Amino acid sequence: MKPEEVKHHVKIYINVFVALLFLTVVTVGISYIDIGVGPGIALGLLVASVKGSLVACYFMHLIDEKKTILWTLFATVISFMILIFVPLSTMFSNAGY
Amino acid sequence: MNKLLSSITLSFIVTGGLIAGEITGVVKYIGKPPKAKRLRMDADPVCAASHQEAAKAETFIVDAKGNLANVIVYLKGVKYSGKTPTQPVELDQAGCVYSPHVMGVMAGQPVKILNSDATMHNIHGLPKVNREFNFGMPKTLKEKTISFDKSEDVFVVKCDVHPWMKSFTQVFDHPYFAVTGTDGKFSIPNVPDGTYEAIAWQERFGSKRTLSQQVTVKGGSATLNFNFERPKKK
Amino acid sequence: MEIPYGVKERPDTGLNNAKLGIWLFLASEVMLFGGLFSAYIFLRTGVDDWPMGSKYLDVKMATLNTLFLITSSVTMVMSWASLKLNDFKKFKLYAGSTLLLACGFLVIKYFEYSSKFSYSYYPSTDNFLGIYFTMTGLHVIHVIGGIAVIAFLLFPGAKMWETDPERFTSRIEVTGLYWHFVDLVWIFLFPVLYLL
Amino acid sequence: MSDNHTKETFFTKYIWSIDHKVIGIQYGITALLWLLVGFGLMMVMRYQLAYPDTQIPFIGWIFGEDKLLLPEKYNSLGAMHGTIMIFLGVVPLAFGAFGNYLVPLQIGAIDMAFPRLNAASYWTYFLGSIIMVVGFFVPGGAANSGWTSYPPLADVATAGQTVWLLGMVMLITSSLLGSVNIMVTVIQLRAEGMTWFRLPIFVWTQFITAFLLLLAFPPLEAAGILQLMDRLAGTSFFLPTGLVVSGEVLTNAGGGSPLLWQHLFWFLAHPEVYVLILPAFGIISEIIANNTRKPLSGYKSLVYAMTFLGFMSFVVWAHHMYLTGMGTTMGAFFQTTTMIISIPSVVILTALLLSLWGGSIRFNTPMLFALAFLPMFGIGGLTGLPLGLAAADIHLHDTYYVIGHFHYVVAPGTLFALFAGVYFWFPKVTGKSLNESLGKLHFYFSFIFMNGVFMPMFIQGLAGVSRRLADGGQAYAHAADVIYLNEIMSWSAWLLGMAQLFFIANVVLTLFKARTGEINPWNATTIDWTETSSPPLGHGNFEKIPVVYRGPYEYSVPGSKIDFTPQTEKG
Repeated sequence: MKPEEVKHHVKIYINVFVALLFLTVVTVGISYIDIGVGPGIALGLLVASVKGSLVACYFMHLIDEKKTILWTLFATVISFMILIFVPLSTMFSNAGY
Repeated sequence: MNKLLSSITLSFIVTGGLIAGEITGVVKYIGKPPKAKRLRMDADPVCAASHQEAAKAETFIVDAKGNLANVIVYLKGVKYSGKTPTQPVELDQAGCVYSPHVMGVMAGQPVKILNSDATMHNIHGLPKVNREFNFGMPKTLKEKTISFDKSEDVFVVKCDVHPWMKSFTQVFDHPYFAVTGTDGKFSIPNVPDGTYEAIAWQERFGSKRTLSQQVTVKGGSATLNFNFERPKKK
Repeated sequence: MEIPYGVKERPDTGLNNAKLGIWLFLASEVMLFGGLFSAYIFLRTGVDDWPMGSKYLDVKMATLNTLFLITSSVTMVMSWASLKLNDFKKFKLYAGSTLLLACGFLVIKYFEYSSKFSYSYYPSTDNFLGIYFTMTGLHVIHVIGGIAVIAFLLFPGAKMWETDPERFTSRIEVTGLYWHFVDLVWIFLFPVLYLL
Repeated sequence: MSDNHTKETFFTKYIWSIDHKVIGIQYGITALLWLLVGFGLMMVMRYQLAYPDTQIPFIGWIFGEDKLLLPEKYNSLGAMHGTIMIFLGVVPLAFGAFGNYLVPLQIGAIDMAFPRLNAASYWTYFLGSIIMVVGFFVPGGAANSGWTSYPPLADVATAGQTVWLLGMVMLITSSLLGSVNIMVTVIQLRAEGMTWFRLPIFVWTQFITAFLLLLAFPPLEAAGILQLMDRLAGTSFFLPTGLVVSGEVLTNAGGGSPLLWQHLFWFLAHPEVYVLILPAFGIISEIIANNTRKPLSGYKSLVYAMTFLGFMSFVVWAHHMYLTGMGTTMGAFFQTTTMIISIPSVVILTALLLSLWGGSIRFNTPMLFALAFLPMFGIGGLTGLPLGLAAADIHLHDTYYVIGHFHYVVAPGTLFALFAGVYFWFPKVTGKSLNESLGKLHFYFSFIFMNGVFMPMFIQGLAGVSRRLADGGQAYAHAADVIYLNEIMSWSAWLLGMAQLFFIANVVLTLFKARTGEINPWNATTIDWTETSSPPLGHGNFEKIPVVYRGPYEYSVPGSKIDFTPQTEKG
């Protein structure tokens, strides 16, 4: 990486940092507004996901990462989703347990 | 209470156990006794076959005259520095019931657990102070000896194979206890002279509704009777 | 014999061993915390009366901690950028502040935990507190691990900058990836436990 | 590495070594010893099953004065047999030993990508295995809630369970380190010309196995942490409200779910099945290609089928849980996925079977084991189908049928493959070939008695005899007709034990022989056979890093003078 590129990156880092600070305030703010539990959770997770993506894409450089790593993470995300949602769906599919 | 204790200790030291007496008495139940429930042992053919007549639950054994069996009568808060008997107490599993149904044992005294049945039992004691024990006794394992380290109020000893099998054990740090027979009678021998608090415990009444009385042993004997009454309905 | 591609990138994958290794490790970490998040959701949907986090927890302290971790993440990536720009002094400054912020996180966490205990809120109190202590506890262990590594690289390990600057930069980059992941976990833990 | 300049002592060379070959051998020896221990536990259990509640001969004194294997001890042995066999025996042997030793050699690398991490992985495994057996010496004995450790039973079990969980956390950590290492090694350190589709099938299986371990093991670690919290910190993650234990309602806060454990556990434990079987496929593929002297049929289908198998293994786990009241929708989903996953298994088996067609087969010991693997794994796989269908599973769940099914996959299946591998690569590791006659005796007796142990289990299971009964079903009337099989199975098991003496004798006797110095005794094509047999320990496997010019199984190439063309041969 050339020094100019690094300097460009540094600018991005600062911007991302500001965005993260702002979103943190937003997350806390949302929790004080009463919009019901369901929407509250959805919105809260949405904001957290945006924050998480910012960290992953820019601080961890995923946005221009090699495809070996992207594929690995893709597989990981899929198994993560299975791990989260399949046990849950077994619970909803049986009434009374 | 402290005073009482010290006086007991004092009297014990003074008398040195030389003057010892016996506390005897009867425990009765006043009121109409509940009907004993039948035990269903069909789950294990060996158990069912070992009883000619249907076995009945032993939670409340009272005869026509109101004599109440399986009551533990003991002296509370007695200091004892004599020997612990080495003679083991026996707890038999025969016909898929425990005999005795209720027993007292001294801490450190061996408890011999017998299996007289041709089936497997799993004896599971649930003490809180002493260490819990839980082991299987296949029909080929005829006896096993255990002991308890500390004194403890009544706890359940049960069988994990046969859910109806239940018995009660209390561990003492002194030998002044007895369990009433089917005639309701008990006797606590070798009690040094002095005044004591005596407790009577019965399974149905539980640890929260024990009876308690003062008893004075003087000149070698004392009588002590307890009457359990049917609790009034609220 | 040197094991190839320790620092230099393999041409066809464009990666060096350390970076690929840490990403695979992080993939397993995703699944580790994934298991706990799955447990959290499973337990929460399984009961009718799941308490709101704010019933037990102090949102102010946690917000402060979020700021600490986000800032530490920025300083971490800045320290790596400083190495890339050949500015070792700035690296020390940034990595040092990462370390301080991480320790600050732990101090606040300590106060948080002890205030819970002072109210007799223990893991055994209910499943919310149970999962709270388990998840944050595991996260704290990760923070401590990160502190140990950063402290090593900042003090005794920093000598490598003189002998093998490329390898040192790679080490900082890899540590940074781990540290951002710790931050990322917190970004999700914070709303899930405290706010929702 | 700079270590080469420092003087090597016995310790740095053989004990704290960071050379993948030494670590592979360490894994191998440790795992084989654990297999022997696990097998020993089973032989004692089989005595209790054949002759319930009689005194154990010879070693009865271990079990106390009465020399009886009491039910609670039987439970301990059962749980530990499963744990030791799977987590301390088969996986470390298949993945730790074979993977470590062979993967760098077969891809033409000088070592694993992270040698120190590799050593750490072995020693974590070693420590974890020691912790596991420490359980036998805590009050109440070793873990006795089955190798699956289902709560709430496991939550309220004796202290041995805590030790089990601690051991498990160590073993999982070790596996994770190992799998990261293997994956990076395969991705990064392939020799020049060793493209993905020139990799030997064995390397592919190790790579996919590593991937499964990497993603499936952490949720179990999470579950293990939760169960540790339940047991040590008094939480109730797996304890429902109002749970009655020993006649008393638990005072825990409650609100937890035992099903949560089952989900997290089987999320690992189903992929774990493929962790057990994939390396076996790899070993078998190598041996079959080599001993039929012809290329494997369907190399690419094998690779795709194995990859697909790996991915599918993440969405079939709840077929272990049909009886938990999961609901028909999810039941149907998991039945479907389970049927789908049998397709790649069949593809793999068919490809291997077709590879035999038209080959000039050499019936040496490794090949015999490999050939036996095919029908044995076939039986194991096919008997799994009824278990994958909820309707049939209701009858067969937790019977000896299940035991028979998964043992056919793992014991005559994977273990035969591992034995085949030991016979096949022994000359590579030591420079000495194992005796063929002893090897064949070992094979034939093992083959007969393996089936003697496990075939009757299907019969008992179909008759409804439950697993985990300390008296082998004596107390149940419905078992009366099939209970005589217990004795047959037990004698088979003990004779199977005796048959392993051929193997032990063979290894010991061969180790005393002089080296043959043969570099490539099997005339194999893969690059692990190109350099000296028994490569010198320490870094550096090759005098010159090999360059690969062709695929891994170029046997009997038309027009070639000899019937094998090594991967390194230009052309």
